[in-house]
Amino acid sequence: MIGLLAGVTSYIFAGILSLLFSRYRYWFSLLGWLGASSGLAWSVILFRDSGPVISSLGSWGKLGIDIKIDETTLLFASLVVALNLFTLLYLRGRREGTFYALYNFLLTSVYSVAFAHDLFNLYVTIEFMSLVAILLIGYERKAYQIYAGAKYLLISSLAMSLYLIGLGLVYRVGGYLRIGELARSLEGNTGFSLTLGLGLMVAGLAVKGGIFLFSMWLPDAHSYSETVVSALLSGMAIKSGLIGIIRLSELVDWGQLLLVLGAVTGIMGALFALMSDRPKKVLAYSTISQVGYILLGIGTGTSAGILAASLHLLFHGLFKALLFLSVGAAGVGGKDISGAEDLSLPFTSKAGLLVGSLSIMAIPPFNKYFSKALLAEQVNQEWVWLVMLAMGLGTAMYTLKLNWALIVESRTEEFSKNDPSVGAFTVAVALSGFVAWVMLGTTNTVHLFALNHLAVYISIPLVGGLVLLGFGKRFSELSPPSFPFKLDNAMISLFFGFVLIEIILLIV
Amino acid sequence: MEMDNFSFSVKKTFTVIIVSLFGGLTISAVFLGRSPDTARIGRLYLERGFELENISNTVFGVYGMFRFYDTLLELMIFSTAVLGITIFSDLEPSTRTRGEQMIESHVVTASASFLYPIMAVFGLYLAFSAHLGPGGGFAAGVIGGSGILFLALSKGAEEMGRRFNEHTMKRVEYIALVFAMLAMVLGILFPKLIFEDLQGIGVIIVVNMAIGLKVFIGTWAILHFFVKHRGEV
Amino acid sequence: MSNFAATITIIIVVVGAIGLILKKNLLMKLLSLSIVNTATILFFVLVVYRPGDRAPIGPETVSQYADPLPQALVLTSIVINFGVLALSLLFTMVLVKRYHTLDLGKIEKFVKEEFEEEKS
Amino acid sequence: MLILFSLLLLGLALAVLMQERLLNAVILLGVFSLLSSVIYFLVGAPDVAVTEGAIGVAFVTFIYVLALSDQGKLHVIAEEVPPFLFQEKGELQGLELELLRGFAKEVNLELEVEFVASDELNSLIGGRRADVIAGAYFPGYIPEQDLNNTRSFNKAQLSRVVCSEMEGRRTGILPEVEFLKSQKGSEIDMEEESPFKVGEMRRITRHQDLEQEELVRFNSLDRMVDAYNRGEIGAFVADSGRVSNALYKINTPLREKSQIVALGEVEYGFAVSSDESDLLGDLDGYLERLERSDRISELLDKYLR
Repeated sequence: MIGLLAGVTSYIFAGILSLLFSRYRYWFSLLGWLGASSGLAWSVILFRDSGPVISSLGSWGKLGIDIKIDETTLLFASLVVALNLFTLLYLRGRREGTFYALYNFLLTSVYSVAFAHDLFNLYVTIEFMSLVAILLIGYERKAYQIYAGAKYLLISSLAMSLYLIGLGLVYRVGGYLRIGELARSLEGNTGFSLTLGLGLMVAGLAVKGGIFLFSMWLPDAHSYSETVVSALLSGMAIKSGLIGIIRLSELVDWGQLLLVLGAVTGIMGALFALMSDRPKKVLAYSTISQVGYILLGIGTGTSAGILAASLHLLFHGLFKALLFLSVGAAGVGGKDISGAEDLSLPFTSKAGLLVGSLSIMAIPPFNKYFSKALLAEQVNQEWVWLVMLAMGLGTAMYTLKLNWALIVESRTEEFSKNDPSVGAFTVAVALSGFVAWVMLGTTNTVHLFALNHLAVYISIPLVGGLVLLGFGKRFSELSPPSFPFKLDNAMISLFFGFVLIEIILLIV
Repeated sequence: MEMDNFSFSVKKTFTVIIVSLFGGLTISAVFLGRSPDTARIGRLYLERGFELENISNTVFGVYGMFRFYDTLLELMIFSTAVLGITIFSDLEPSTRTRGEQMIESHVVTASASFLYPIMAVFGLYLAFSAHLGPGGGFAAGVIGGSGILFLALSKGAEEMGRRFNEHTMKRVEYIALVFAMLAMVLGILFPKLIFEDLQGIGVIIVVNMAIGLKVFIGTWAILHFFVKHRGEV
Repeated sequence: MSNFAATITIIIVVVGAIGLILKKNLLMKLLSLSIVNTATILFFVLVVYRPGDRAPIGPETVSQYADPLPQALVLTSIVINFGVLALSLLFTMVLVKRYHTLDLGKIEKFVKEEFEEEKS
Repeated sequence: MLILFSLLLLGLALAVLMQERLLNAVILLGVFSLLSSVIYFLVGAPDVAVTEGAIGVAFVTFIYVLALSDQGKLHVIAEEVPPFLFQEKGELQGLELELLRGFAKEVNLELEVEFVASDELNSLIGGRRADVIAGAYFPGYIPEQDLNNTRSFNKAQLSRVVCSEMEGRRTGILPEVEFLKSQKGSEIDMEEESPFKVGEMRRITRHQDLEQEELVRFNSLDRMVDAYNRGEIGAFVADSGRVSNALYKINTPLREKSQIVALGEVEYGFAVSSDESDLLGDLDGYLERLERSDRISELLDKYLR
């Protein structure tokens, strides 16, 4: 309880104060970070002492709002705090008081999503997140940003209406909103009303969470907005939808649903990323692709699978934000990489890109290796293995394509253009793998470092590179279709996705 | 023309089919689901709510006490919307010439200047009595803020801008928000002390007033923006 | 009976959603969204309503009263929807100021052109 | 009772979506919210009813209405071309102004004229920015499919102004005329005296002349005349309305050396955005009535002769 309150109040105060006294905006934000990280530290200590905790806000017992502290909460909250620190360093006092206010409000909402364990509280926090995100997307007032923001606004509002309808149905059957109580009340209930209600809620969360068919707003919004905002949105804001899905999975056994969704999301995202030729677009599609892994993790249904998903959630946030910031610090986010000889990047950006790419390709001992290997252990269906292999291959291909253009072909700028915050972030991301190693303990990691594992994970990028050498020209001629990403079609595909969800839930 | 080869009629049919499927599924869920009359949180709220002597409106008890955290986040959402509006408020107003007065009719002017104090009083009443009957800080703020619109109708937008200095209003608004937030923190940390030992009532009224004030100013800011940029769409 | 009323609100949601997708005018889209949101909120209250429920005000026997929880939640979502509406109207205004049209197809075309122009 | 109200609500939702005019739709949406507020009262939710009433009915409707509040106007955008539509001493004047003013009065709209450069016309029509394009407009000039042209109210000569001393220099051209040049293949032989149909455009007969020359495009008449005065171009092509306008601005010695050659026939009319078919019908009907009552020739006499 203290952990949540410390974070939320310090972020809100930081936001309001930076509006009122905009001269000290940067210091208020630093104080906000300090408050949130002490809140996180408090929660970590609590978790170490007594394991997962569920407590009611305001000690109202059954009547209040529940919050939960478990691995997912802590990993996500640490992502928020980490990204807060590095984006703050990256900003270094640039931007106005209003920007810092919105920035802190975004952090407030995402931080409180981490703790939410009540279906309606989840709705409110996620809506809060998306409203702030929309303002941040359109902050520079470029017309394409405004359009991307408006698209996100309309689709997400529609989606949250679906969530609310689903919530109504679930509440009527279950009678509670607190997830713990509701899970007990719904035990053994497999009625149609419940299935459909939960399906509606998942559809609503999927729109926020970057799942293919649902989140067609994502590529535009994440690639058109300014760099810090892209990093924050891709890194942590879309994760709040996924946190929602993790929480919902306490209520019901999803069966194959999330696996199917994860497979489709992962493969389609990678395919579109491969076809794109602007770094920020590639990274935005890559976010969709990486969400696939998280869904696969949740879809396994085991607690270790959910831990793997949460770990991936953290690591993806870190390396994706690093990639966005590296590209953005060099100012090449919107450039076409087919003419990369004309671009020039500072050394820190190249190092950041390299570390981020090694992470995203899951090369040991970089961070994603641990979450992916942990996930692979939990998967026991062969087709999921194949899907993961294909996703790994796709990831390796678009990453190598990006790296070839931005690291090898481009020029290196003189020393003065280096961005120290990107450098620091690079080091942190590089080290986060070792943190995971320590955290997971020796029993797991000995197993993970078996020779056959290593061979698989190192050979995937090699094969990807070879395929790229062979067919690279073919891919660069393609470009992702703009058709499914238009506002109307994105909304149709949302409903289509919902009907698909229901069919999978009812039949499989 | 940009529809690729997906013509509009195909899109129309597809949309109608897909959305109707969604509707059909949901409707059948409405009919197939059973609502258990026992073991609902709602009953607990009613029982516990009626135990509290000061609060006869249980709905207020739910959003004003038990789930005040949600209400605070809701307030933050409203603040965000207002902040968004104020960020964009320096958009240049329309280049075309328009009449200064929105409506010149004397009847409207007279009735507006008559209605405005009534709405203000009604808003205050709602803020004071939310724990007893329907109302609450939020509706109160919006009604008071709409009263401002009537003031604008009767006195003109210029006068409205002069009477409510933007800078001061912003400060008051955020101070009210900070106040509501402090109340939340206190309410969550020491609920028994505030709501039961201190009889809660004073705190509740003050919190409602703070929310009402915040929403009132937010409403004013939004209306001011839209009056300034009226006819833009 | 409340089931029938809830059904009708779902039909309204469907109608609004179809309007939201098929209307080309951005402002008509916003109006459709308002319809969807209002109907959703109404659904949330109606789906737990039992005929004869009274307003949960005033201490008497518990069983006669309507469930206060959905009502309290709905208050929150009304405000959220209002925030969404204000922001979307604001964004529409900015787009109209820039492109002088409410037609979404045209806006999408202009946006794409402008983006390509700026980034090349 | 509940079901009755719900059905009414459904009907209102359909009615909102079927409205053509946005303002009506907004007001119906307010009624929709009001009705849902009544339903909240019926099902024992007065708190929600009050909030919905305050926000949904009052506030939201206010905002929409404010955003839309200039719906009762007829926005005309035009290039400033005397004597068709121009500004003198801060007052609007011209032939088209009288036409449009009469029309606006008839359909009960307030007339609002905005002068823009001719190359901006395209981007401003449609949506709610502008309803009508005017200002010595050739029907069909803007090659957008979503523009509808009204019937014409006058026909005119397309002429070339040539300075006899500057043979061989390039020819200035306006975007309007450039459009006509691109209409090759559909030319009408002037020898064959087909009956003159209103609303139909006569093409340039000898547009091949234009094909062979080196053309320079100017976005405004003033700039073209300046270039002519400075000798950068040796000739220019424009419609007779603009030519007579240009003759005032050509330097006196140059004017005496200039001669006017007729090239073909064009017509003047208005254009209306294609999503406003009602407006097109009204405007066409109005022009037709004027023509029948000979009012139009009075106006032409007053302004053009």
